[in-house]
This record gives sequence, C-alpha cells and structure tokens, in this order.
Amino acid sequence: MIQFAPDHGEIERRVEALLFAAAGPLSAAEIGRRLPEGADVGGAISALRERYQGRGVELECVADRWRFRTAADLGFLMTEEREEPRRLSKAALETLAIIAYHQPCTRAEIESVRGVSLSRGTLDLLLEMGFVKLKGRRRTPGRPVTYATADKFLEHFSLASLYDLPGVQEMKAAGLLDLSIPVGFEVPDPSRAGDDDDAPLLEGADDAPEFAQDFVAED
Amino acid sequence: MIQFAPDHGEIERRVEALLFAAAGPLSAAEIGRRLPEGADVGGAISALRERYQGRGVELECVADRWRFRTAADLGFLMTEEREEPRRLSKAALETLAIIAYHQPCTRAEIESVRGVSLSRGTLDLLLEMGFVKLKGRRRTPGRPVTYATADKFLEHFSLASLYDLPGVQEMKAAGLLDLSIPVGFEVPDPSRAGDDDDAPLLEGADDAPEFAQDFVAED
Amino acid sequence: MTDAFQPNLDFTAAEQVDEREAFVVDLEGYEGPLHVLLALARTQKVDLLKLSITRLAEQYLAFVHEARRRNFSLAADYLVMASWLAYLKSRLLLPRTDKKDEEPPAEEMAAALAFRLQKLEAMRKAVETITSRPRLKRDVFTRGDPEATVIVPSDRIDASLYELMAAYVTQRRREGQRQYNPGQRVEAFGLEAARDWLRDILPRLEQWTPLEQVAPAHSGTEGPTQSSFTASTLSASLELVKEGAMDVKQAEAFAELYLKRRGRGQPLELMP
Repeated sequence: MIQFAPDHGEIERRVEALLFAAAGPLSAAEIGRRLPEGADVGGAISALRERYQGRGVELECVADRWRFRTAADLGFLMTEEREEPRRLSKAALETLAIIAYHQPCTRAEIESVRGVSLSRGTLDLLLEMGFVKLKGRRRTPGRPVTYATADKFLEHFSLASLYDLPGVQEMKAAGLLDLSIPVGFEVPDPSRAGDDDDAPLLEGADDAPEFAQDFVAED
Repeated sequence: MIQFAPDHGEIERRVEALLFAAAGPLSAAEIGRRLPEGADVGGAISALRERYQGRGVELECVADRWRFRTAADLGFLMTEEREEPRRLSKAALETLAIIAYHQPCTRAEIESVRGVSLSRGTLDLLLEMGFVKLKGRRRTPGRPVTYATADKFLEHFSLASLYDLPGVQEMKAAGLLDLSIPVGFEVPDPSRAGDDDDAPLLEGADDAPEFAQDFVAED
Repeated sequence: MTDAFQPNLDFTAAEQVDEREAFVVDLEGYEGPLHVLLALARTQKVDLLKLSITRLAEQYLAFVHEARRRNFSLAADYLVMASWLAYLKSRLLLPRTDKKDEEPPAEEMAAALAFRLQKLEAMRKAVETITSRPRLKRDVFTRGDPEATVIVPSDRIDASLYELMAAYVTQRRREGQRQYNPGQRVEAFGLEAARDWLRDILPRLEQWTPLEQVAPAHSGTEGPTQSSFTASTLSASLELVKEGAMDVKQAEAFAELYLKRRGRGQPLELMP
C-alpha cells in the first residue's frame, strides 16, 4: 500500500475506485478528503474523464459533483424490462411453502394457514412462474380448485422429487424449530399426498383421476 | 446508434456499460442476451479485463459471473461504504470451510470432521446469510439432507468458482477431501452418541467422572 | 513417560516455560477433543501422518487429567476420547497377537486418527486462506450506485430451500399461536352448516321472509356470533339462488333482505 506521496497514477486509481463505489455523485472536495493532503484531485478527474471518453462508461459532472454513468447512446441496453421478479415476495414465498407441504390444497386452506386472505396476484404469479399448477377440484361443496407444485418448483430448488423436501428433522437442524415447537406440530409429507388409500371414494374418478387424490374426508 | 454488425470495440463498450450498470454479477449468457446475435462476449470480457487490470476498478469473475469491483488494495479508502461485517464464529467458519471443500455433505459428516456436534445456530446462521444452501438428500438410509455453498459464498470471498478454492487440488490429491471413513475406523463420535443406543455410555460417563481419571492414573 | 510433557501443563510451570511450548489448559479455547488433539499434535512439530499416537495419547490424557484437577467440568466427549485413546495406546504398546481379531489393527486405527487430524488441520488452514481473501464490502466494493434501470438477471429467482422452509415454519407457528389463543378465537357459522340449515327450512319459506328471521338465532355465549349466522346464511342463500332453489330481493342498498323459496313455474317477481 502506497501511503506516502502517491504518484499521479495512484491518485487516479483511488479517485476511480471512490467514484465507482460511492452511493452518489462526489464533489472534488469530498474526494480530496479521502486522499493524502495535497493530492491533485482535479488533475485526476480530468485524466479519468479523458480515459473514459468514448467508452461504455463515462465520467460526468452534475451540479459540481462527479459520477460514472453509462454512455448516453447505450441507454437502450438498460431499458430492458424485467422478465421475472428477482425476489419472491414474502406472501408468494409463504404461499409457495404451504402449497409445497400441503399439496394439493385449496385457496381457502392456504388462507387458513396464513391467517390472511390471499391477494389475487400471489397465486397468479406462482402459476405464471410455473412453480405451481392447478391440480384438480376438491369434491367438497363449491368444488374448490386445488393447487400443487409443478416440475419447475422441483427444478428450481434442485429437488429430485417431493420426497426430498426437507422435513421436521431438517427444520430442527436448521434451527428453525428450536424453542417452541407448537404442540402437535407436524409437517405433512407431500410425497404421500398421492396415495390412493381412500379406495371407496374412487367412484366416478374415471373421468377425473385427480379428484380422487384430492379428496379429503372432512367428516 | 449502431445497431447492425457492431465491431469489437462497440461490443466491448456495451459489455462495459452493462456490467457497470448491473446491480449484481452477470453471466456471459445474460450479457449475450442483450447484444446482437453472435457477439463475441468472451472476447469483450477478456479485453475489458485486460484494460482494467491494475486500475482502481477491476473486472473479476465470481461464481461464474462477471462484475466490476474496486481494487483489493484500495479497500482502506472506502470507509463510508464499508459495512460492519457480521462476525462468523470459529465454529461457523470451520463449518463453512468443510461444506465448501466437501460439498455436498451432511450434517453428520461435518460433525465427524470436526469431532463435535454442531451447535444450534451455526448452520442456520450460514443458511440465513445465504452462504450455504440445502442441496438435496443423500441416497443412504435415513436420506440425510446435504448442504452446499451458495453463489453468495463465492461472491463474498471473490472466488470465480469452486475450483478456485484455495488449495483444493492439493487437498484432493492428498485424499484429504474424502469423506469416507477408512475401513474399520471408529473413533467414538459423541456427537452422534445421543441418537442411538450408545446413550447409556454417555450417561455412565457423566455419572462416574472417575472413569477417565482411572486411565490417567494408571499411566 | 509423561515427565517430558507434564510440566507444560502445569500452570505454575507454564509461566516459566517458553510461551510456544506452554500448553495451557483452557477448555474454552477448544471446540472438542479433536481440536485439542490437533493443538497437541502441533507441539510434536512433525508431519501429522508421522505423528506418534502413543505420545499424543499421553499428552491428551495428561490434558484431561489436568483439566479435571482444575475442576473443569469436562464434557462427556472429552472423556470418551480419553478412554478410547488409552485403549488405542495400550493396543499399540502390547505385542500383536495373531489371534483373529474382529477389530482392525491398532496401527490402522492410529493412521486413521492421524488422517482425521490432518483433515481438520486442512480445514483450519482453509479457513485462514479463505478469510484472508479480499472480502466484499470489507476489501472490495461493487458499484455503489447502479443505474436506475438495473439489469436484473432475469433467469434467476432468489428463493432458497432454506427460505422456503423458514417461510413455512413461520406461518405454521403463527397459525399455532392463532389457534392457541382463546381470546382471538372466532367461531364461525360454517357455510356448510348454513347450507344445510337453509335446505332444512327451505320448504317453509313460502313467503318473503327477512334474512334475520331465516338465519339461526344466536343463543347464550357459546357458538358463532349473530353476525356470523347472518353472513353465512346470506352466502349460502346466494348459492341456492344460483342453483335456482330460492329467490332473494332487496329494495335498495342496506335495506332488509328477503328470502323466499322459488315456486315451480312461478315467474320471477319484479322488485316493488
């Protein structure tokens, strides 16, 4: 580290790094404060300006402050629309989690676990992203639609099958269930959701095989 | 605006602008998608890397993606930008290293390398910080969950890929990254003793502290 | 045998001994028996694979002995390791019998222990090298002010399995708390029940009847509230209207709602 009498090149490097990392435009004085006494900030800025002239990134002056910005003619590169959200919202993640563990489940069931009603966009988003799919209809009054995870869900989370979803043991291991495990806390095993144990209820399932799987005896 | 057949220099400019403007590292594919068909992204990246070599800002590869960052020797200038790092305990760092070099590996394997059981909070801190992720399940009895490092780990420690982990080749050559315990080798593993029928042994040891002293005394 | 080493463990002696050779009994500094063994092995200053396991065992036993003498409450795993090492040492020292033994030769077990120490040592070194690398936001910094129209890597969604698990557990906890708290408990008149109720009294609804009279009456302090009875009855009745089993009418907004069974062949009544 060169601390004493850095030469022009070194000052230029430092100004470059400072301008790059700064959260906003910096004035020459602000830059100078972080450099050794007597450093030629103005000279460094001029040199940098020249160096970046015509590049993809340029040094520009706004209100006596300096900042790097992409060249004006390349603006068209930056206007790209987001194709997909980068982060799942909390609501979406929570909804996805419930569907993953309790599938197939209805909207009402998701809401009953979350304790709040589900906004329209949340499920749509998950469906659109391909994480969730419509599974069938519950054979209860109102015949509500049931949801389940789609293949893309497994792909995204690198799961070979639903059987690989972390269970209670892993939740404990990850410290998520440390202190107060709610009484009777159980995590359903979604890989068994498809078991056709309810044989007597299979009648009429020929035309709609999913219905039988989705059936939950409520009485 | 040059839209058709931009030359090398123009491609380089655009890549430079994209990387500068991006909030996170970009892969060559992600860059390429924003450039005209057939653009030589790799060539542009190499050229840029060379151009920025030794400057205050450098181009580096992390987790197979590219990003600009300030030169490592200028970190001392960024007093304002520095974030107080979350301090990782020795146990957490060791756990992180074991996962990094042995991934994917199970909790039991981590414990076996360290010879102690993982305390609560160690793994979940790493998971929460995004350095470590759940990877899948081992196809062995009990199907334990395996852990691996996440991209954020590579990004945080400026590693281009897992191959660039310091000393990984040497360790591999020396057989040090083998997780299989040598045949017939059994060091008592107290971390797992509680889970099975070895438990009485532990209780015995607690109740009768003379136990070890006897051996020492006989010496 | 232990003479050469024993003084180093002694606190009074440690003060006079060269710092590097002193091995102070401080359990806090160690994570577990393997970490102690590694620290001890380092004092032998040899390649870990050429380590003298017998000597290491002696050192460890002396360590445990000293720790106990100083009233440290030793964790069980330290003691288990002590007994195992004592056993291993005795097997290494005893002449080998050719008797068919179920256990592997002591030399193999010793080599395996040395291997384990080597492995732990390698990880220790790895921690040092990794943490000495330029670290983000400590040594290197990315763009402080990315452009307003940020390029978002579009093929990635940031959601890890851990986050999924965490999200799930948080909600289930919340759910548990909700159900556990009797004060917040709201018992509702189920739609199901409302539908059954309506079907039961439907034959009697020959005249326009106000909703309030159709809905079950709230009794006592138990059970759903009157508003729940009313709301569920309304919802259920709308379903029956849709099915064509009954009619509903209301003169204006917020006015009384009237329900009536739909008679066969009767034309839909217009609102008054």
